Amino acid sequence: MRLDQLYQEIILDHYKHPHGRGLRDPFGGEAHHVNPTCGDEVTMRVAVDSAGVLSDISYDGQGCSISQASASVLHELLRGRRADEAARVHEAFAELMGGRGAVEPDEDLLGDGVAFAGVAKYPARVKCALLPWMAFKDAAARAGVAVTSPAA
Amino acid sequence: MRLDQLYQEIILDHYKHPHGRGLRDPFGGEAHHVNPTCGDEVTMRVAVDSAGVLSDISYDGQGCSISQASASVLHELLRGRRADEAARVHEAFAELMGGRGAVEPDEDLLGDGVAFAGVAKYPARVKCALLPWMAFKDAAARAGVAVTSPAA
Amino acid sequence: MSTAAIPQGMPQYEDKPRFDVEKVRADFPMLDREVNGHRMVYLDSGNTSQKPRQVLEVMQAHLERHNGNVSRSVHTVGTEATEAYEGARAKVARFINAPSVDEVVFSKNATESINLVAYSFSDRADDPRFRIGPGDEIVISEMEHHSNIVPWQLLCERTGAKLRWFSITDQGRLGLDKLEDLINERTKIVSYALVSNTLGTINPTSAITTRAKQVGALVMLDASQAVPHIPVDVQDLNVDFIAFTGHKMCGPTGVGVLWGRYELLNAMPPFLGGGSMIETVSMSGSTFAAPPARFEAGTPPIVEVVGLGAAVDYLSGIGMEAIAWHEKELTTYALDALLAVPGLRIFGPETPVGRGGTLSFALDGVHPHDVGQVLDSVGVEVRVGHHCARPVCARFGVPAMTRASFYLYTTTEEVDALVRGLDQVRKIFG
Amino acid sequence: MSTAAIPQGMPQYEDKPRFDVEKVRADFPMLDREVNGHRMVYLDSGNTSQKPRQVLEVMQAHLERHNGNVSRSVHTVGTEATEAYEGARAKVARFINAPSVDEVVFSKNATESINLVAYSFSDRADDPRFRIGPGDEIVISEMEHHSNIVPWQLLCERTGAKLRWFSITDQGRLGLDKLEDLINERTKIVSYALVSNTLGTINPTSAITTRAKQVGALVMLDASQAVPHIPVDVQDLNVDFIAFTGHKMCGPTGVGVLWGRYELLNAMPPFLGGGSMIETVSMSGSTFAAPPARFEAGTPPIVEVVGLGAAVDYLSGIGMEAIAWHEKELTTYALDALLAVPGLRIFGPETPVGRGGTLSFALDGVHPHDVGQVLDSVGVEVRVGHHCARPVCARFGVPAMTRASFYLYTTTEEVDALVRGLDQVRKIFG
Ligand SMILES: Cc1ncc(COP(=O)(O)O)c(C=O)c1O
Ligand SMILES: Cc1ncc(COP(=O)(O)O)c(C=O)c1O
Repeated sequence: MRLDQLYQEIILDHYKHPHGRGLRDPFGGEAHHVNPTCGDEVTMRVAVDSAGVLSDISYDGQGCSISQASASVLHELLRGRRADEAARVHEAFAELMGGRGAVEPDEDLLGDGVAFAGVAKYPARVKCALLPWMAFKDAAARAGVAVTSPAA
Repeated sequence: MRLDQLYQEIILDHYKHPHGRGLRDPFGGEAHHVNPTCGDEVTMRVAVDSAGVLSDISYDGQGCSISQASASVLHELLRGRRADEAARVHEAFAELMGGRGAVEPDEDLLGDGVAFAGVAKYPARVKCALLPWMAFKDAAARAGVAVTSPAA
Repeated sequence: MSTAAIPQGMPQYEDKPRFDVEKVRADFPMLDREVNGHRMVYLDSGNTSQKPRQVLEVMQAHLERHNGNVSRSVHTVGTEATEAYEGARAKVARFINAPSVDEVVFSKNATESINLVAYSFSDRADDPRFRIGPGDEIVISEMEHHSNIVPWQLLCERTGAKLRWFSITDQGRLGLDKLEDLINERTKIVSYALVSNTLGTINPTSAITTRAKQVGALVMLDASQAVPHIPVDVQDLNVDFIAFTGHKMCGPTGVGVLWGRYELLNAMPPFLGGGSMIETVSMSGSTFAAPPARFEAGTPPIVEVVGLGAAVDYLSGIGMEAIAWHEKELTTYALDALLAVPGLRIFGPETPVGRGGTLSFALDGVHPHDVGQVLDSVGVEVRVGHHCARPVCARFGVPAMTRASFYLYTTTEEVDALVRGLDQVRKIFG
Repeated sequence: MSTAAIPQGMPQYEDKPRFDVEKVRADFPMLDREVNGHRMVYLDSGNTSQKPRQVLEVMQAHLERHNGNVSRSVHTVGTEATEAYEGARAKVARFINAPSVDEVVFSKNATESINLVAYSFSDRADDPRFRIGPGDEIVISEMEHHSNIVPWQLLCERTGAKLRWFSITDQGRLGLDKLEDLINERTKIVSYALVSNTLGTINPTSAITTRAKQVGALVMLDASQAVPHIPVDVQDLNVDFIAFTGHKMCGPTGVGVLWGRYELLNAMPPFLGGGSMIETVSMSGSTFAAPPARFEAGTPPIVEVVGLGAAVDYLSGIGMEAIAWHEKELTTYALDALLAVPGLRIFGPETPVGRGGTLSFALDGVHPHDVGQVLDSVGVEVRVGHHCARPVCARFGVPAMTRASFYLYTTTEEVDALVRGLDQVRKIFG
């Protein structure tokens, strides 16, 4: 059963015990994204300090294990990073998701994000995994920092 | 070749030498009908005298041999008849045309119209044969006489 | 119709028409396939149905032997194609007991059929029944599919009319208590689902049509989930329009139906303009053909209509009464089985009366996406999401639902497989 | 690509890509059939084309093995169906060299594609390019198919805009002499056929697009008779929209294409409302998905799109350059042969340059219906009537025409059969 490739322990952990969940103040930019095919939603807030560091990333939403775990992992990976570093991680994650399972994930860069390698083989679920990341990108832009990565 | 069932000598004769063609005055009612699939057109005029006799039926139009011959035959058959007699002929002709070749035509009633028996086997051409008859019905109604027959 | 043994544990209504499900299943090539190493259990017929061999063969034969364009040629091939196309119209008309074949309009899907009616309303309409503006009202329900919501929202935006909604009771039935207020002298049209695609509810018609006639409003039924599953007789229903779609009733995609009372269709302006819907075209203006041609602009879905005709033959051969009864028995069985699953909540009627074989549910704290994914891993194909009916989800306070939907080829063993799959889900996400 | 011997009497352009017509014919099951006891000579491909085995097989396999609804399920069957559907979109995009797959919108036929664009214009449009009212102008041509006339007439009726027309020269070419007057600052859109369905003319584009860009007007091409027959590259053409239809290019009925520049599609309001075209729906209002989904309301023609993808593969495998050259040679041969028939008059260019393999003609005083009927009796299938282009007939002073139209599977022997058939016609009606 390929199912445990998708539902890796790490993903289920993040889903059941999300990190940094809840919307917090202050923030520089906020974005709300919806997955129109399933109705999943996420709101992302990004706070940037004067040194260009993402001092907080807070979020809320409702959705499946993949989208919720992905938001939790994003929070873990990007909070406290400089925007340009965050962009590199963002890009690597988006590349992994678009790779249909053929991309070898970089554990140093992606941390728990490597657990999503299996998701890339489920086209219908890639959108779930990317939902928080796309919302984050918009929120960051609204907070005044650019996190560019190829759109999914 | 079934073709000569369709293009009976009588039909080709009426087509090449139409009877009573041309629009004439006076008339009590006029109707213009179009076959939207092929663009054939016919204009029919009906004059009714005080005794309820169709004193003139005049027509003009452009179209294929079947529609033009049919107008000529109609003129021959119905001019000078009383409206109720015309209705019987009209009905018999419409029945023949809707019969897919299974209706035995009544020569006494239909005269040269029996030549159209073969047309009934060509669904695409039935409309051509009926075009003048439908226009006639409308024109007669506008002239104040009812010529009812089942619509094709 | 063959009679099969009535499964143990089911009420023994021996007078009900029945058929042999296994024999029916043998007609559907797709039902043989595997999914993730398991025999596929297809419980997504509400989304799209599988197609029997009989339909595929008719379509194949048409394309290999009679392929031509319709109503434009005098040649043999064109005449044959036209006869096949118009023959299918007659079959569909008979299937829904339409008084005239000319009341059957072919569209691309139910969605287009509903839009066609919505676009007939405007402030410029000649016929007062289709003239609409500020102060006028349109009534739909909270349990509609998006295809019976958005066309009316767009119409209201274009014209300033107001959209009003039937509510849903906690049991998943249409809220009729405010009927007199909801449908009133300002109402131009009432449009709602005969059978809900999420809750499975079979909605009442006579109270609504009676009230609508009282105030001079038109009534349209979205029969997309009805025509495939229960006998539908438009004369009996006494409504003005119904819409349905080929791919949910054993037919192909690409074809839908709008049935309308002839007199109304005849009062409607053209919608899509183009070939075959005209009477005459000139540079100074055009005139239009009578219905149904007026609403069938361009080359229609010829082989799809022919396929739909074959689907109607297939369904009639088995008998709609028998199909409805089969689904009723299955639903009884499935409601019993699902309600016994710990933490499972059914959205819609929990009794197998006044409902069809479409069961939406929630499982504890597990998101439907995850439910569907685990079920798929054991070959059980259900739909998850908002089912194109977000207002229903909002009504029941959930972002999404899991839905199992049955058809004539569904078996009690497949319901068992669903229940076993749900155990798996609870193991992983428990 | 195999090279066949170049028939005697034809110019020996050896560098041109060629294919073996007999091998191609073997792919088309319909071409084996008889009509009235004669081997069928199908000269009505401009009306609808025949379908190769390769397309039928892909459709059959899809329905038997991957039939599910698209973009709504996480299950395996739904995912496979979605991949097949979106894969076909990518094929179509590549076939017309679209910069992005998201510029390819699937409709039910070319007619719907054109209506979709026409309905994007209104007096309420947000984007000024689609805002239209009295004083504004739309330019089409006298040689348009009704499907590229009536949508614009209806738009003008709705909005008070004015419809203007390119004329046709005596040689059957577009009259470009008044270009500057015809396309001016009041022009919102210019829409015309890239290839005429009656005259066969291949119309010029660069003078027109240049002028349209000067005045800020949009340009749409009705490419229904172009995409099946000649290489079409939307970037090369430098237009804003093109419309075409599946059934004329070896694909099934029930599917059409609208290609548009993404930025324009994105500026367009929704047309048909319903499932799958939304972002979110609530009782207070809805928001809409990005193109192409915004314009694909309801269940799309899934297996039809998959079939169109297979058709594009088939045509690409043979090569559009080779197909265009084959038809050019045939047209040369047919023009020579037809112009030698006593009393025959060609409508449209009499030279095989700047024209495709569609030949309309009149025979003496014989009505086209009668010409078509006699030809059918010897198995030759041509179209007769106004060909959904009454203004062209009016322009040339005839109520109807007879049309022979060729495709990749047409042979010189079939042209000979046509000419022999015309002798018969003259015998009966001489
Ligand atoms: C030039 C042209 N435009 C538009 C159409 C309409 O195509 P469809 O009937 O598939 O919508 C046709 C063919 O009928 C055509 O030849
Ligand atoms: C109740 C209901 N209405 C309308 C539709 C729309 O049908 P289609 O997508 O074929 O247009 C559906 C199915 O999707 C439905 O279930």
